[in-house]
Amino acid sequence: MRYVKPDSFENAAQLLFDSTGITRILAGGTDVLVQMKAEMVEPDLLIDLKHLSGMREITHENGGFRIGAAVSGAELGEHAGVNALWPGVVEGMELIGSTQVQGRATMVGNLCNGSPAADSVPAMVTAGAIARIHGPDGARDIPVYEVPTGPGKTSLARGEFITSIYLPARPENASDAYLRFIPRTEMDIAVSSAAVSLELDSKGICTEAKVAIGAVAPTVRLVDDASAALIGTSLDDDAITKLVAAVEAACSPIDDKRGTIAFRTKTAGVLAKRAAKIAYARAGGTS
Amino acid sequence: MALDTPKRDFKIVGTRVPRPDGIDKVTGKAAYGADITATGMLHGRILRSPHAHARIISIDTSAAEAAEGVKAIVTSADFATPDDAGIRDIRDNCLALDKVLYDGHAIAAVAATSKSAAKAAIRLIRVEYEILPHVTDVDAAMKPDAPIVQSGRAFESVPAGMSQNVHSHVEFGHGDLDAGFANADKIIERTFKTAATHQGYIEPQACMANLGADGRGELWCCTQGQYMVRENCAAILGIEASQLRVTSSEIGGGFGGKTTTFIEPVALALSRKSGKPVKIVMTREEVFRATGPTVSTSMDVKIGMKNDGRITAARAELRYQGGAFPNHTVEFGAQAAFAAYDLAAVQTLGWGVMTNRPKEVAYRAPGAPTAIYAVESVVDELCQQLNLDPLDVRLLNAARKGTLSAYGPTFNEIGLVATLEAAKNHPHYTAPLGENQGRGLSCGFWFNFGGNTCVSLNLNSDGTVGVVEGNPDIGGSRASISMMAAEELGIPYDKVRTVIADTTSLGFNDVTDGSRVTFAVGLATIEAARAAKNEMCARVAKLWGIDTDAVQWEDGSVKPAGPNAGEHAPMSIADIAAIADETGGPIAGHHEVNADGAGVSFGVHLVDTEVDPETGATTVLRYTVFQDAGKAVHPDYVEGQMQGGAVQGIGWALNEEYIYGDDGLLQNASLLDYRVPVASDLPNIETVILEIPNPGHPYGVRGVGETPIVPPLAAISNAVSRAAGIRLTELPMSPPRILHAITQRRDG
Amino acid sequence: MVKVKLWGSLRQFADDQEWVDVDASNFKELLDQLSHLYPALRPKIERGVSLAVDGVIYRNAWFTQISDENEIVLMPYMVGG
Amino acid sequence: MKTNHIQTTINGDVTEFLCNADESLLDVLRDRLGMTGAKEGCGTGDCGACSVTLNGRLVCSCLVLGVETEGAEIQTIEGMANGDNLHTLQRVFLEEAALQCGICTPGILIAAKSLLEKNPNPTDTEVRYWLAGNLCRCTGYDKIIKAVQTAAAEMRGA
Repeated sequence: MRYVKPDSFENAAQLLFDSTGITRILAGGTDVLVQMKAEMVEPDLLIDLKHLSGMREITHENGGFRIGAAVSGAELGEHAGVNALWPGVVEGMELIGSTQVQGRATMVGNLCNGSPAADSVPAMVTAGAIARIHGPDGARDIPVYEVPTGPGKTSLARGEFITSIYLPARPENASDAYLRFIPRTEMDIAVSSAAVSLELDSKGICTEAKVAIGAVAPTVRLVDDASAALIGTSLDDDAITKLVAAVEAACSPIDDKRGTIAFRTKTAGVLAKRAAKIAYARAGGTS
Repeated sequence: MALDTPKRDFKIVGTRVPRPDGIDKVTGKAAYGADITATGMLHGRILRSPHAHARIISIDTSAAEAAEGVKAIVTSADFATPDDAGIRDIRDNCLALDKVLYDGHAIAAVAATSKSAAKAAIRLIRVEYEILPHVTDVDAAMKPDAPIVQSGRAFESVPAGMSQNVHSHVEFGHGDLDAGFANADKIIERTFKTAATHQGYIEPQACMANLGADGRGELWCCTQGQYMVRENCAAILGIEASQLRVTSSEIGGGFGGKTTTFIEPVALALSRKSGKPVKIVMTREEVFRATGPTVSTSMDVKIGMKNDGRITAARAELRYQGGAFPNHTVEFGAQAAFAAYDLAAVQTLGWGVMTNRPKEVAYRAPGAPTAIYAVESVVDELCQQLNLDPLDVRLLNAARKGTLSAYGPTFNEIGLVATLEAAKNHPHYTAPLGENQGRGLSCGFWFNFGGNTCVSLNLNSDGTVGVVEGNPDIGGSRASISMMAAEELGIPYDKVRTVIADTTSLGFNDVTDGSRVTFAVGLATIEAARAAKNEMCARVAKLWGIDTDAVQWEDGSVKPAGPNAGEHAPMSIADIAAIADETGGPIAGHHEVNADGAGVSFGVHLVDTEVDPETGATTVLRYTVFQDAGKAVHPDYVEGQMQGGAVQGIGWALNEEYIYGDDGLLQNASLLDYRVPVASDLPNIETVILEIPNPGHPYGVRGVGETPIVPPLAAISNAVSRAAGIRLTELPMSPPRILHAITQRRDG
Repeated sequence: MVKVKLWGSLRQFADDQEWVDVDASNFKELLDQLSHLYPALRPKIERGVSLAVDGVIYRNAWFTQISDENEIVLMPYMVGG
Repeated sequence: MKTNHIQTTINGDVTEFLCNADESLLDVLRDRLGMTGAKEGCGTGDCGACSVTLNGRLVCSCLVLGVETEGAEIQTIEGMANGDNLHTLQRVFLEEAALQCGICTPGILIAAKSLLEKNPNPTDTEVRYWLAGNLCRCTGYDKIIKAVQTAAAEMRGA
């Protein structure tokens, strides 16, 4: 295996494009190194981009934040601005692994690993986060929602990699929340998860809502029917019942060692309900 | 052996002194199994079966042998044939004979100049398999048409006509069951299942072997018993025990899992073949696939009770699978199941079963936690249905002195009633509970034993003392042994240093297991100290020109026994040590014994849980352990055993399990998906030590390590069942299982 | 003569007796006599058994004294974890 | 495989080593530098026994490559005591018997030190969650949590 630290995004793209063997980008390394240890993957080339400009920075941009691809969970969690604007995104990221893993793991690594259970992805999706992609043809922006295409698969083309995530501005009276279910209190992979992002009017009526669920389908899933259930309501019991039904209907999970179809479906609904209530309270709503 | 004085005042025993190995362990200097290296050493790695059950048609090692850096390859053909059937099984588990019996079964091993070369070479070994049908579930394995794991292994107690996977059968009990059940006001009969769990020690097995062509060798390894390793390895390698010196490293947890050998014979064979030292360190995946697990079980329990809570009859049938080889674990489950009860009519049947899973290894009170889980669950349900207080019912039926135990003998003095009363009087028992919360309790029991033990105690010329013992220190035993030596000699604790001998430096010692070390090694240490004291008395008597009877030992000094002995200034150990050369040479004491009289041990656990009715998640809110520990030599480490055992049991109850797919392969061979409790899962574990002296030990010491893992399974299950409003009968009580039960209850 | 109690699954090898009379004054003699009187017990005895004397469990200890004053119960060989 | 030359600072000492690209920092510490205080319990970041700090951040050294540590500042258990003066956490762990077998202890000490540097006055719950990635199978964590709190109180007082 070769380890390379390119001196620019352009060179990194070229290196990636030219590589003939198995290539991996080293972000936090908390997935790649585990896969190497388990002999699931043996890269011929490992490209480390952490040192490149902007990769480890969080910058204010148009009322939102641009988060470099190598910003660790711990660094994100310490950033007051992102915490205030998108607390659900931060809590999704911070749920990944242990304190030790937080010192290394990144949102972009979590996203590109392509796990249906990735904790940072649902809240990025409900936040409308945008991934900036560099490749042989320069940079382009796409919604985070469009990055994962299946377990372990992304829409990135040959030679492409993500350099940052943009979390947009949001109005007053808006917030988000993320919850996942795990058997223990820490250290597990999500069995099911839900992120909810809400915007409220001055009376506490939901004017905009996004609901995403994780670990219950091959990729994170945005549930439009769930959004519709919430919009125009102050999250009354009827709205919550509809939300839960919409979420359950949107689940198509698998039975595996971590959970059953029935359990994943049921808890996804419960988590969406609870996350919606947290997001609503964070947005200033009183029910 | 009588207790010296029932209420003896101790000076050192019972205090909380710092452990002698402490500084090395908080500074990273302590050398564990994988920390040991040798110049010129090779790295060994083991090829393991990807199949649950297959015949090995051929093994082609030619490509691996030709690979860069490869110095030796071994298979089962490199092993000898031990006389002992148990050791032959260990051998066949170390490297498969003609069949692989489970996913992860070792087949061949490589020694190479680097870890990566060894890893690469492993992949070049070509094994041709004939895949055989497999079975991993205990009930399925007992069916007459089940795939046969090994044939011809059944003990004589197994009735004819059963599956050949059934290797053993036991029955215990007494009294008229039919009459007892006929006399009951309420009978509950239920079937329980428990998953296999792993000891989960944080340190994977590791060893470094150096064996010459002349059969002389050295082995360093992390083990619960260096003598056991020597005997197994010598037999498997076909060398003499005297030629193999085994040194135990510091050990990073065992809990029973390091009471056998997995990699040591392989490393020795590789070393012999390559002529170089060979180190093998297991990966965590190997630890899960090929070492350890305890039994998985299927159990039926039926108990009859009068309306006042008196049990009239009790019956249990236990089916334990212990992997691909015979074992005796079900015998202990069957004996322990009803040990806490005074029963007029009781019967326990046990069946030991082979499956295509790794060879079962002892795990803390082997066999007892699962059987007692089933029994204590049914008792709790009877209490619920008859509206009786579960502690009162246990007290009403508690075994006590004179009780004919369910496993045969009549109990002598035992501490169960005192332990139950301590629980009843504790504020935890009456603390209020909230919504979705439940309180559970369970009794626990373990036999304890003593075993073969040698201790040598040497007086140094400056009056300090060295103690040499032969049991790896897994949780602070060097401290407790030094404390007992210092207590007996009347010298300060820090004047004693206890070390653990290699196999050539001291006579045979049984493995560190069965809660035996503080009891048996302590006993031998006290006796060795007494021998040294006798010698010191004799020397001083000679010096003073009086009879040995005319001197006495008091507070670390030899003094005249009375006015008739004459006027002599007392001589301290240091005084006597200083003139040892002149008075006859070095002074030492030693003691060798196969200790008995360990005394059975009871505990009671009390736990509050809260169950989330929407997700099935369980939170352990409060936990209290009550246990009769005999004299607690070092209370910190007694509490530590009680807390650690309780938490292992909590893991067993809630989340830990071996998960096999239909393909017979283990699906969760990692600490990510084999879920041991983490710090944030738990409350503080409160402990109440009852010190009821064990008459079989000079200081009243009783083993404490095994019993604490027994009650948590039922205590948690009873608490969860009460919180969830429905009886759970399968472990682990993972959230999907609990939510499923709650949903079923709601749907009627 | 001492009376020794056999656990349930051993009784089939001793004419279905729960209590067996044996002429023995210690553990070793007891094992020898049991093997002699009931050869079908021998395999289990050879694999290892314990002996409870008045409730105290002995794992090996051939010279443990026993008499008709004692309660003597045969038990499986103890192991631990 | 090409060997890489790396220069780091470990426990304040400039340290150079050679390593292959696929070697973890844990492998480098243990096999190349003879610093065996960090333990390998899993190699996959699930047990925390290999905890060190990398540029002030708590990490599992099994999830860091040796080649990534060029120019980095690393702290390991070997650097925790100052000569023969134990760190408060080390001393209190001994005084309060917060270890049994001791294999998890170096990782837990490093993690606890990292916690107290960030949060000198944590709640029990905060200590438990911070240490959730450090598995201990012997103690049930009780005495570990209490020892961290005792040390924290002492360090706040000092």
